[in-house]
Amino acid sequence: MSVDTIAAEKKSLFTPFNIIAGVILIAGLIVTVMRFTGGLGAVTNLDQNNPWGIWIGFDLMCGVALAAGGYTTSAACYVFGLKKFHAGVRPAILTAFLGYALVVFALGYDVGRPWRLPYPLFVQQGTTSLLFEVGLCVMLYLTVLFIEFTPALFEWLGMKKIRNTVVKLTLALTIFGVVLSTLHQSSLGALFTIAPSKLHPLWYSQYLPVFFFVSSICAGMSMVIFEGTLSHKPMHHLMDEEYLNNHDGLILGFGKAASLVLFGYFSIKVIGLAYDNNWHYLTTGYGAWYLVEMLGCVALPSFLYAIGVRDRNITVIKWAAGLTVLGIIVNRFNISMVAFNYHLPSAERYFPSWGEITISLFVVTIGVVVFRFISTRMPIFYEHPDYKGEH
Amino acid sequence: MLRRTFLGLLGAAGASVALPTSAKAGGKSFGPHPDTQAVLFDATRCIGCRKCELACNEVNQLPAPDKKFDDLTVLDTKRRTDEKTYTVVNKFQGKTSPVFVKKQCNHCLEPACASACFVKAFKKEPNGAVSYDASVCVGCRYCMVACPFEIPAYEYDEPLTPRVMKCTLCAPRLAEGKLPGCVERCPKEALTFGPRDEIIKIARARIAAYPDRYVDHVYGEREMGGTSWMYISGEPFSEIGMREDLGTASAPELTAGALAAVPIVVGMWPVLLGGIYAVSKRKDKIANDERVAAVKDALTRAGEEAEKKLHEQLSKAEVANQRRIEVEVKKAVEEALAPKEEEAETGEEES
Amino acid sequence: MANGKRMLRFAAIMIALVGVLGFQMEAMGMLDMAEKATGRPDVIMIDTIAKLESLEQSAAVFEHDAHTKALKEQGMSCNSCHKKDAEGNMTLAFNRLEGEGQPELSASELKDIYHDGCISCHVESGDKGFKTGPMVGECRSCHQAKPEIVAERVEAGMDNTLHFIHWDSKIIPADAGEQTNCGACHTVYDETTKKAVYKKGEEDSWRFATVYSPEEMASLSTREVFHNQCVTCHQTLIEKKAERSGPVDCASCHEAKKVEVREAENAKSVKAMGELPRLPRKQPDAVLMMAKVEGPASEKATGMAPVAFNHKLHESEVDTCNVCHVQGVNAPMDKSFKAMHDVTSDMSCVGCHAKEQKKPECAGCHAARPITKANSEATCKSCHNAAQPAPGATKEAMQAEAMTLIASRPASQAMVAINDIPETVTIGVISDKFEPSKMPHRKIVLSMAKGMKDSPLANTFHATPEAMCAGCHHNAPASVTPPKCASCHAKPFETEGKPGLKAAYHAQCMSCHTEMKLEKPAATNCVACHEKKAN
Amino acid sequence: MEFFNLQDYYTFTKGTVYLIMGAILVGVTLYWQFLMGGNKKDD
Repeated sequence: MSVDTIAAEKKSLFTPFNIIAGVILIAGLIVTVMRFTGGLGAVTNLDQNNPWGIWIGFDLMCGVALAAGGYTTSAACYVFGLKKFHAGVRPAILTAFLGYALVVFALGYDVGRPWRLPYPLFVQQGTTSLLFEVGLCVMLYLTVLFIEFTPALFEWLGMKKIRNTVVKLTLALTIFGVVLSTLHQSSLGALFTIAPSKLHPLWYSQYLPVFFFVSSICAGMSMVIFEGTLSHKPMHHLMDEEYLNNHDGLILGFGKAASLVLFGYFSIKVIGLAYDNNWHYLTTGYGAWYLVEMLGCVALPSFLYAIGVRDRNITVIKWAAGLTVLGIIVNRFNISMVAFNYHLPSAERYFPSWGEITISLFVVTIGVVVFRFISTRMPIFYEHPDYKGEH
Repeated sequence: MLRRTFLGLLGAAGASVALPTSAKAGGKSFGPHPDTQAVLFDATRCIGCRKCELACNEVNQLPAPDKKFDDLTVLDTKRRTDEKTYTVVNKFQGKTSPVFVKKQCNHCLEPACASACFVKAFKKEPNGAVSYDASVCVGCRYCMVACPFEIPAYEYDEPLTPRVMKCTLCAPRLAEGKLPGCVERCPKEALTFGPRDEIIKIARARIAAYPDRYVDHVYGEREMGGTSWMYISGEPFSEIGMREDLGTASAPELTAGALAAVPIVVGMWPVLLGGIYAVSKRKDKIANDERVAAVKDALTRAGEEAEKKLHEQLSKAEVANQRRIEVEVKKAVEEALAPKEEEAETGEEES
Repeated sequence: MANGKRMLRFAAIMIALVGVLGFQMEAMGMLDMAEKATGRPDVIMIDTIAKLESLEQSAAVFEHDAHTKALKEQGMSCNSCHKKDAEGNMTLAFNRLEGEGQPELSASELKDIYHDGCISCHVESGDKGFKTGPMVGECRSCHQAKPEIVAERVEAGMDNTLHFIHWDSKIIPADAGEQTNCGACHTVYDETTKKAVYKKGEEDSWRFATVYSPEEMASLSTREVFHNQCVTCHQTLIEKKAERSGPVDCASCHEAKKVEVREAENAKSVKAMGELPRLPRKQPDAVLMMAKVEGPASEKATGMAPVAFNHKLHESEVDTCNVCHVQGVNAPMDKSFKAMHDVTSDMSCVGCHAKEQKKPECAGCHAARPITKANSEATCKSCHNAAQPAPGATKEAMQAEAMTLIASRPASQAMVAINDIPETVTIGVISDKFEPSKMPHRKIVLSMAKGMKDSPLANTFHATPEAMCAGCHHNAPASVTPPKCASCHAKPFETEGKPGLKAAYHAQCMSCHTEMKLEKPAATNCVACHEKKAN
Repeated sequence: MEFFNLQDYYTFTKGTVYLIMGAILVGVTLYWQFLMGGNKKDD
């Protein structure tokens, strides 16, 4: 997708990006029809023992973790007063907003009666459920993100007055955002604390909520770096000087922070291991896989980040970011699928079907398309000329 | 956990073993409702005739199965409950002869499904049944993730109105004063129905009367906080497809820690973050003030120095040099000010 | 930097690959491997120096039978490893003499004995072109932390038949001036002569009396005593090329399968003989067993009536004397209540009888009886029915009295007159979905009677004709016309222990069939007993 | 109010706590304004 989009639109609709996106969208629509006529059974490999598949494991778990860039960036900029992150805030907020919107969109496929998704909030509150907590926070946070994003929208639409009112709320919104994110990021992990008998002991811990929260910070920062890299080429012409000038500084800053937080994450994972005395599992097959996750996807990127920051080597940092993102996906997959139901014989284990993979790709593609749509039109990578240097 | 350790833990609970279980929170304890009914399944009595499955199917008007209920070859494969079957009987090879175990919702005292449900679709009724309300169910299937006994089943083939299906303890029949369908139909009273505390006493009495026929453990008395469907068996429970590593902590206890942290985050995060904001803001302000002061200072110092120099020069030099000196001084002042001003420029910010 | 980039890319691809593979393998259940060591009876874990110092290496795994076999194949004998003492007896320790008068060896000396002895032999047989064992430097081949092969032995024992083979053997010479050869094994250490001597009539198991001095006994384990005695003697006989000899390999005594085969063969030859001759130790035929009186003995005999015990019968019913004489035959019996009545013990009267009741022909009725019934008051009199002997009665007189009582016990099962046994009983009171069941009542009774034929235990304890009826018609006065089941059993779950009528019927038939191992009709085959009602 | 199981008890207490949490979020915003809105000169 390294094609200059505006030029492409003018030239032809059949750019490679558009073709691939088009195919995925059409396939997604077909599966959508199947899902809402034949039920989950028709398109998924879910069964009575494996109620949650990649629509939860990837779309929800990974989606939410990877959209953590929103709160980490805005907190760094507005709460911790690190001004060099300012240029990164809008892309991060937009990604987070789209990420959460798509999580909710994907849930529409996964839950049985999507129109009842507001029920837990408005009809009957199951307050002891961690899923209630997640649902409440995701809904509130989606609202917060939307409001945080509206300045770009209003600038685009030229609604100055309301834009300025919203900008005044920035600090409050940021703090709300961090509170809500802390809660639902950790609660996603805590979802599994109810099933100690089903989740492999290497992954089960009473610390699961803390693990999820801390790893979401790494995920958020790495995602900002990773996605900045991805959007750099196709969006380059849209990026203003401030963004470009600060971009390397932002990468270095987040790289340093991510390295440290990953180190902390690794440490608390080891503590979790010791707390439940699960060392002996390390020599089993699951243990090997756990070590791959811990060493390859936590320790290694932490170290790579450190090297990148020390040498001011942006390439290494970007690789480390990619690896961290992969690591978070691996971790969420492990908890929701690989290590879940570990006690069942292999024939009863879950493996995603094509229908599920299609919908997951479909959701991601929608995200990319909408991001492109918005970022090519609204002041995301650049400051609106009317509000230049106003920060 | 090893069975032995597990039983050891049970033993450690001491005198309370024989009493009905009670979950605890913050010094308060909650026993089951006095009206809680229970069923005891005696694996030594079950002959695997599947009459309970038949009765369940009829009573709940469930769809007819692929193979008839008198076809006992079904027992050769291990089954679990599904959306068309609230109860199944499985066959296991015991030490000498086959052992049959009936599986259905255990109607936990502290149901994991109820704890997990975010619309309160599940409820532990006073009569012991764990009821399900399809009219609010969203279909998230978290109950299925949470259930340690792998009971709730989902109508995966329903596109728009899927329900979670599980044994109801025949609550409607109980209301009419009848026995649950399976209990009534069992030809050998392998299922015994009664108030939960009575049922525990019965189970203990049977084990005491025939100590070498039974394993000395009432499964479900304490597992996951206790259940309303309990089991006694002649084979170790782990050999007959029942997990002995579930522990005695109930589902609400398992998530209590995570839930308790939530309000603390809400209470303290704004304080903490607001504090950090205020500190960073203040630091910025101080840094700014210092910068301004430094600029001022530099300005005056440069001015003074220049003046001093001027005087020295004046006293020494001739008048002819005076013009050149003035130019030099001016340059020095400019040099001293230039970088500071640049910094100060970027120091301002929006709020 | 280009290199670094390539390396990073490679690493990323590898991790992704490993990830996908891991997921896949995990999903296919390939990551869980089962590890289980195999068991052999001849595995000896050599850890001799563990007594002297802490082990540097794990104990060495040694397969004794494998070595015996290899030595034979290579034309060598036991002497290659086991030295002979001054008397020409083979010692059991490896390559050294042990015991009195032998020097205490240090740990390093012991280590050298094993290392030199084993490795030099391995080298030699290797040189001769045989398959051989580990050499110098292959430490882990012997010293395995997690051995692949572990010891798995059954307890070896001398049962009555095996005992008979020994005392009946002409190869073991008779004792001086005696018909019997008991003295060959059953010597007792005599303090005065400091020698092991034979005392007729005082033979006992080596567990309780041996040829060794008390000091030596203290240093020997039971295992060592038995191996010293049995294996050495067998080996001597083999060397003397005797007609018959016992085994010297591990498996013959300690491998479950071999022992089973031997026991089956022995049982066959006993059957051919008719019955096993009694031990020639002058055991009483009958004993009058008195209840133990706690506290100071009163002048007049009081308490529970004595039991007439048929010693002769029990001799043939048990494997060894030690089954009852748990402290050895020379020691006085433990006469406490528990020792005789503990239902969970195989060595008590009640426990052993309860074990007999687990036979299929008994279990049909007896398995349904709760454990508390075994010692209930009503059952006391079935054993404790002898008259108190006169004070000062001689042992012989008491034995004679016991004999008389035993002789008066029934020799066959008491039976109700055949015409009083209803031929069929039709059960149809609760007939609902099925037709009434026509139960072949007389056939059942007769087949039960057949199962207890020739059982002295059954004959003695089922003393009245109605006793057998109580197997099904329980909890009611014994009578030829017992009350109907429905007079007690009605609705389910009203009283625990009293099932509803339907469950009572089903449980009575099905449980009995299960316990008696009657395959047909299957419990789930409803129509085998009652036809389905046509709707 | 009497509870017969921990589940019902928690449902009740958590419900109350959730309401309080909402109040806290609103309250802290207002209090922040009050705290920061004093005489600007002496900070």
